[in-house]
Amino acid sequence: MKLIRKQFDSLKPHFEKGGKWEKFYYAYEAFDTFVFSPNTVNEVKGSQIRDAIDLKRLMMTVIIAMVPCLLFGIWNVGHQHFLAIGNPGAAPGDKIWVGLVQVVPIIIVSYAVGLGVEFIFATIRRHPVNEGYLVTGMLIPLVMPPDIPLWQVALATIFAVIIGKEAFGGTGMNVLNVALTARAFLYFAYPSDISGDVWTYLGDATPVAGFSGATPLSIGAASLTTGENVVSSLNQFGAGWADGIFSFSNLFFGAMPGCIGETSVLMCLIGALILIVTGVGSWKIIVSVFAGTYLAGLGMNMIGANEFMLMPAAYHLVIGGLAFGAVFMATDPVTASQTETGKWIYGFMIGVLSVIIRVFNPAYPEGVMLAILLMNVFAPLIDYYVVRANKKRRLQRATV
Amino acid sequence: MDLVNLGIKSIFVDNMIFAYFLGMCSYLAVSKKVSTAIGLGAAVVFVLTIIVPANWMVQQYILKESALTWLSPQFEGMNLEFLQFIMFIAIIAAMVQLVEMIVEKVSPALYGTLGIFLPLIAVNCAILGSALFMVQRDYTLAEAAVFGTSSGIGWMLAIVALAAIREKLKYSNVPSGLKGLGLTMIITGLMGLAFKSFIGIAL
Amino acid sequence: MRQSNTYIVIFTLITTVFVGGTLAVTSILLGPQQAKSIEYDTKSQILSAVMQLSDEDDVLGIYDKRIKSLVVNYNGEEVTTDSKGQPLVAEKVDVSKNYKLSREERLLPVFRYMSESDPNKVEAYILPVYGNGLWDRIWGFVALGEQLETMKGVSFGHKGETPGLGARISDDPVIAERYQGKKIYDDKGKLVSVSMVKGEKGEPLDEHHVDGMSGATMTGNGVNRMLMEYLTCYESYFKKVKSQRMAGL
Amino acid sequence: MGKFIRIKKGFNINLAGKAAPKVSSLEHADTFAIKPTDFNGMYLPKVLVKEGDTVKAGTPIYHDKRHSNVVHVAPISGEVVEVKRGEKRKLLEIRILADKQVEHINFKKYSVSEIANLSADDAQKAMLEAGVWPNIIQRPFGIIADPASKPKAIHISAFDTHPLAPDYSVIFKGQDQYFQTGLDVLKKFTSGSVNVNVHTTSEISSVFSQAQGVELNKFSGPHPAGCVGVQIHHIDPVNKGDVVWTVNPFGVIQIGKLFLNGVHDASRTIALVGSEVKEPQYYKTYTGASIKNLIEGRLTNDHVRIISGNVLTGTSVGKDGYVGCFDNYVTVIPEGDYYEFLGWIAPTAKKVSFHRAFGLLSFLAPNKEHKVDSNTHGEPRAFVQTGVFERVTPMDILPTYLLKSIMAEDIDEMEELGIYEVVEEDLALCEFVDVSKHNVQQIVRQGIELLQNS
Amino acid sequence: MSTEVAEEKVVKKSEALFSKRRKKLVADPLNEDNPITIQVLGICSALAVTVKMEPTIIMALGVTFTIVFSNLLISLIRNFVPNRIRIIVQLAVVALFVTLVSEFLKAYNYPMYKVLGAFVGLIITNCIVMGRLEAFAMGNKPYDSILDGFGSGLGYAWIILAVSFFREFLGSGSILNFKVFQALGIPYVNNGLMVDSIGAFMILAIIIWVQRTKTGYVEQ
Repeated sequence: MKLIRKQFDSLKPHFEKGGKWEKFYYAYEAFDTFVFSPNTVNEVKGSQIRDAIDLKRLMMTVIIAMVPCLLFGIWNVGHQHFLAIGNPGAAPGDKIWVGLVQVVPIIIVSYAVGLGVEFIFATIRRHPVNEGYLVTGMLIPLVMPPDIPLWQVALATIFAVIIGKEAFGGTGMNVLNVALTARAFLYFAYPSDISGDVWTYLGDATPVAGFSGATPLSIGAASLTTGENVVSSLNQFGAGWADGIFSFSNLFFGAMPGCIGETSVLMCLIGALILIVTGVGSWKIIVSVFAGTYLAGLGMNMIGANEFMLMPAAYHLVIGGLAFGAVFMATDPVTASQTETGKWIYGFMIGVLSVIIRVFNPAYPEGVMLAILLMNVFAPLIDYYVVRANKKRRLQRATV
Repeated sequence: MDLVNLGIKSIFVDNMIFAYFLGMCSYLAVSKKVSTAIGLGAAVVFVLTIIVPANWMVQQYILKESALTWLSPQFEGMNLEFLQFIMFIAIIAAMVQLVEMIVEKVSPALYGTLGIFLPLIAVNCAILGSALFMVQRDYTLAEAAVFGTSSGIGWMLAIVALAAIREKLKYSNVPSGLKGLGLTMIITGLMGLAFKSFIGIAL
Repeated sequence: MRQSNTYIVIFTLITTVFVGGTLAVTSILLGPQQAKSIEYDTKSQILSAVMQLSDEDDVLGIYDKRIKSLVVNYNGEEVTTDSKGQPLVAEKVDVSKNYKLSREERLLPVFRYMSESDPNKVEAYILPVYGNGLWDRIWGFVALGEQLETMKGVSFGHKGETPGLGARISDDPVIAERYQGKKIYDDKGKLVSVSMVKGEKGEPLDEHHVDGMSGATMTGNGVNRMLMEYLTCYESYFKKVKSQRMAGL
Repeated sequence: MGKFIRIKKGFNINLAGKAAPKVSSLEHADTFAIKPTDFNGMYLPKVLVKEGDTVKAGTPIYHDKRHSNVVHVAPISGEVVEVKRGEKRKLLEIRILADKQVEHINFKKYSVSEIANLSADDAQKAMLEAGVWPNIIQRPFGIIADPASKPKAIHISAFDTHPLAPDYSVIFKGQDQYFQTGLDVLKKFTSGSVNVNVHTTSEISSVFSQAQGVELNKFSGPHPAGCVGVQIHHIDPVNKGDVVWTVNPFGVIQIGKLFLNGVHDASRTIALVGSEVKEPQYYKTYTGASIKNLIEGRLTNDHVRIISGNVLTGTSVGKDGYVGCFDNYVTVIPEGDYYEFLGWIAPTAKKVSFHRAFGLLSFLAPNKEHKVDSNTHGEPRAFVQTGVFERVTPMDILPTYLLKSIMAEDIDEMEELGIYEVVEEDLALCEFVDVSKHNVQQIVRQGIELLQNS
Repeated sequence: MSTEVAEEKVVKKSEALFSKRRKKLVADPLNEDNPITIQVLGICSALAVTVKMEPTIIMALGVTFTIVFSNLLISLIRNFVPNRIRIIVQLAVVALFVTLVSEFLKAYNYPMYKVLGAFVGLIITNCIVMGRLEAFAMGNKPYDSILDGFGSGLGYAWIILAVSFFREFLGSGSILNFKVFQALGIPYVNNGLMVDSIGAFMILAIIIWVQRTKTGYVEQ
């Protein structure tokens, strides 16, 4: 350890003011503080001790909460691959291998490109490299289809980091969730690679007879035209090559096609547990998203104008990326509502809007992503009114 | 039901700002504080509600081909559509003036909040744009009224949300070249991205 | 002086007269040219269903030579005057307005594309179609062969379909090509139209289906609905033409 | 009848090195110092003595140019040895070489009945003259009360919830009579109530519980329940235009002593606490005692940070410094100027944290006493609102918004968000828990100064 | 009053047709005082029509025509316009020229007329036009007003042309409808976002970013 420290110490003067690499100080700082917690002490006046937490550790906690989703996702990509080519009995090792081959490059591209942009901006704009990207860099791969072209991942990352974050002044300032911005970018820029039958990685193999790359959401949306009962369509789906793939229990467990990290509600709930226990993610938001979704689902049942509306409300909770969005996207402290009252409204509206978009907007069955983006836009307004209520209370108190 | 649908469509889907970029000048200039944004937004809703149906009348009974037959059958086939722009803009300007005067008389309180924004509105492209779209899309009078109001609401929603975001961003360290207009553009673009969730919604 | 009411009124009057006069004169002078432009536009759209037009082509000339138009109603009868007794011109019929009416009330233009060698022989029937895509309205022209069985060509237009997905119906010439030669009646003589399937396989399909557009199923459905609806509207006319032809033989 | 208020939000930082309830007397210190920097909002202190002058306890040393009637006096008798100035000739401290025996200036003594009949003006005059006035701190702003102001209430927090805070029943033992007299005098200044706020969870010292003629309010819950700002917020909040006074118990007692004994009595009991102190306990000395004298031979090692006051709001004074005039204790913690390999990720139960983020296990053993050093544990970053500020601020105030409005220098917004209700100590916990490592207390003071100067 | 006029005449005589001041009238709006990126005017139409370059060129010409001639006309009658109704007179003059543009377009380029739709009419409310009339033409001589209008028009034109260039190039892979990538044989996937309105905001924001960083203009 001391040896490494010495290396850093000997390099440090070059990066400090007047050093030959002065420009790159913040790049150096990022590496240094990554390896060693800095030796800075508190100022003479004010708090003399500080909580042991820092942004890095906070972000690390979120990443750890995502690990179950990631691991499951890697296995699932392989599993879906073998299901689709008619070899469901393939060895777990093979499945994981296929998954790794598909997923790891996406993660590498996401981190390499994203951090690259961060370092360039840190150097040009002379501000510290922020840890925020640690989480974003992991979220981006998890919301991508398994066979997304890598250049698109790179492009989306660049767009999201520059336009979605750096333009606002960096971590903590952005208005829209950066990972969702990346996904929305792809969704609108290259729609053919992120919608339709892209959720199963096939590679060069020919799919088994009867294979369909549909997702539960597309089945739901299709029911609008076919008028078939959604639940029975879901239960019948996959007959012959993947029996019961969309049964309720499997929808919950998550061994089905979808974005790399978002298929399994179970894994998302484990993540949610980690976030809630550690207090890093707001339980209010998670709970209110689920509540909003469920209640909106019930409301739809009551209207019941078509088959998709009649789908039992509980299904809304397990199909699509709702759980993943609720746990990892909606809780992003920067873009969520920042007042405690606001969080309830914010989460609830995400849930309601998700269901509305799913049911009423045949073009975008994946309503969660757009619902969160939309509420990101309105979160400052919610906060504005919550803050105003606080001000009003103060003012009224004065006049009483 | 069709009217409700049209209303929702005009507020969210065919949003004046995100889909047609109309009324951008005042949208960019008057979105620094939520309170003023609400004032301007309300004024736009108010004026649009009056002006779109008013222009509908003008279009229907004066400008359209053979529109003047209600005066005398000899006007059959007469087409005054080349006067459309000038008539519309004149009506908008006159109406705004009138509204200003009436509001000042009837409700000084309302005038206090809306008054300063009303003159701004005559040159707000969202107003003229709505009038022209109304003609292009061949709305009925009821549709025109709904369209006017909900276009205004959509515009108001956009400017108020933007103002809240900009208030929040007061504290951030934005690259200097992007300060103000540039960043507002980016925010508007990203807001448009989020608003896309409504595109295609049909009730 | 400049602020007095009389002055303002006079100034306003002069301005109004000047502006109105200028505009009126322009409008009258440009009127014929405008009418011609609109005519050119409509006619080239109609022709594009059966032929590739280039800028050099004398659209109006070709049109005059090759197209004979008429208007029919839902029952397949030719209509020559509108509700007010004015003579009807097929090119002036507003399809979008008629779309709002019930099928039975619609005026349905037919543009007959005559053979170059025999001006009395119909080579294709060009029919306007209109409907809703995923986002907004879509429209186009469908050309049927002289037997009114197969599609000779289509041309579509759209207002707001997703670029790269649904927008391909007008941007991507491949889509229109797919319709060529497809049959609209099944073996039993029932009108089944031609439908676009879900998903893009890149494989040839049977004679009633065309390959879909990846990621644009909803637009495809819109096109399918539009074709089916309008072919149904014209079905009586088809029957009539066929029976006349039989009788003629 | 007083109120009972239950505080739920907050956090008790459980540190090692609590003082044992043992009071020793200290060998007489060489020097004492009085520091204008202990007072907020000091405009320009004007020194009234020269180096070499001899002073008695109660001799005026300096006053603020803007408030020349509020004099600050010597706590003990002796010779002025140094008038220390810093950058831009800012007056830092005035050191007095103390006599072995403290000589007092004799002010007028009052009997209990005289006090009862004393007018507010006369009482004020006596207090100003004897230099006990600076004990009265006014809200908003947390500055020395303007003698011309009329407070709507007076608040006295009779307990301290800061980490390692001394037990008031030890340090104010036997001062019942003076405390009561102090209250009687203070009551003259307000038409509103005088509130004495006590904590329910520890045994209330009779000094406070027997107080007569005041509102006795009871509080329960974690820190910052003991901060007087929090208490005011729950009893009778400060609105724009309001003025309230706060006095700490030492100040009340000093006022009482002035009227009963006719002297400026700066003798007090202070505690030496913290993980680096061999035997944390209480010592008898005077206001402004030198640190050197206090710590000599009582620390376990040399690499320490010596804080006058507590670890949240105190000032690092160094070995050559002096105890601040409002501080009842000195805390000694390890200096944290070390690098730690992968310190941001390594799991640890040793570091204390309000959070339970990955690897921070201190929450598992809430009763364990922690040894905490002065390391920042991270680098300053942009504000990320994790909602944690709200969880340690038991007031109907939105700390993050308030802080941001201060940073944006938006005065209207600050007023509306409640800047009048807070001083640094009320939001000190925010500074502690902040993941972005902002200097919250500095920001608060900036805001207050902005407001004062506007 | 009369002396002022006399003075003006003297200045006029000594001033060259393209004096430095007059060149500045044209050159300033191109960059340092650009109507779109610096003065934040005329954004509406700058964004709406820029999907392809062709309609953008038409729009740019239309706006430039309108500014130049309305500037000229208003400048000619500036001494006769009653102050109370000057805004409405300005609007009428603008509307006149916009209608002319629209009528001509309808007659000679009908497909473009359809593409631009309502946006031709919206030139009336393009704040650049009104802004120049109010700020310049009302107080300056005809020739200067023409130059000023021309400069503003060009400043507007190059920005929207730049926006449309990127939008068409990235969104449709073509320049002026010429399929560049196809011609070069490079496989290119069109970026749908660029065809969408969102692309316009982004491109304009980036142009503003680059342009303001270069000119060093910072908005307060």
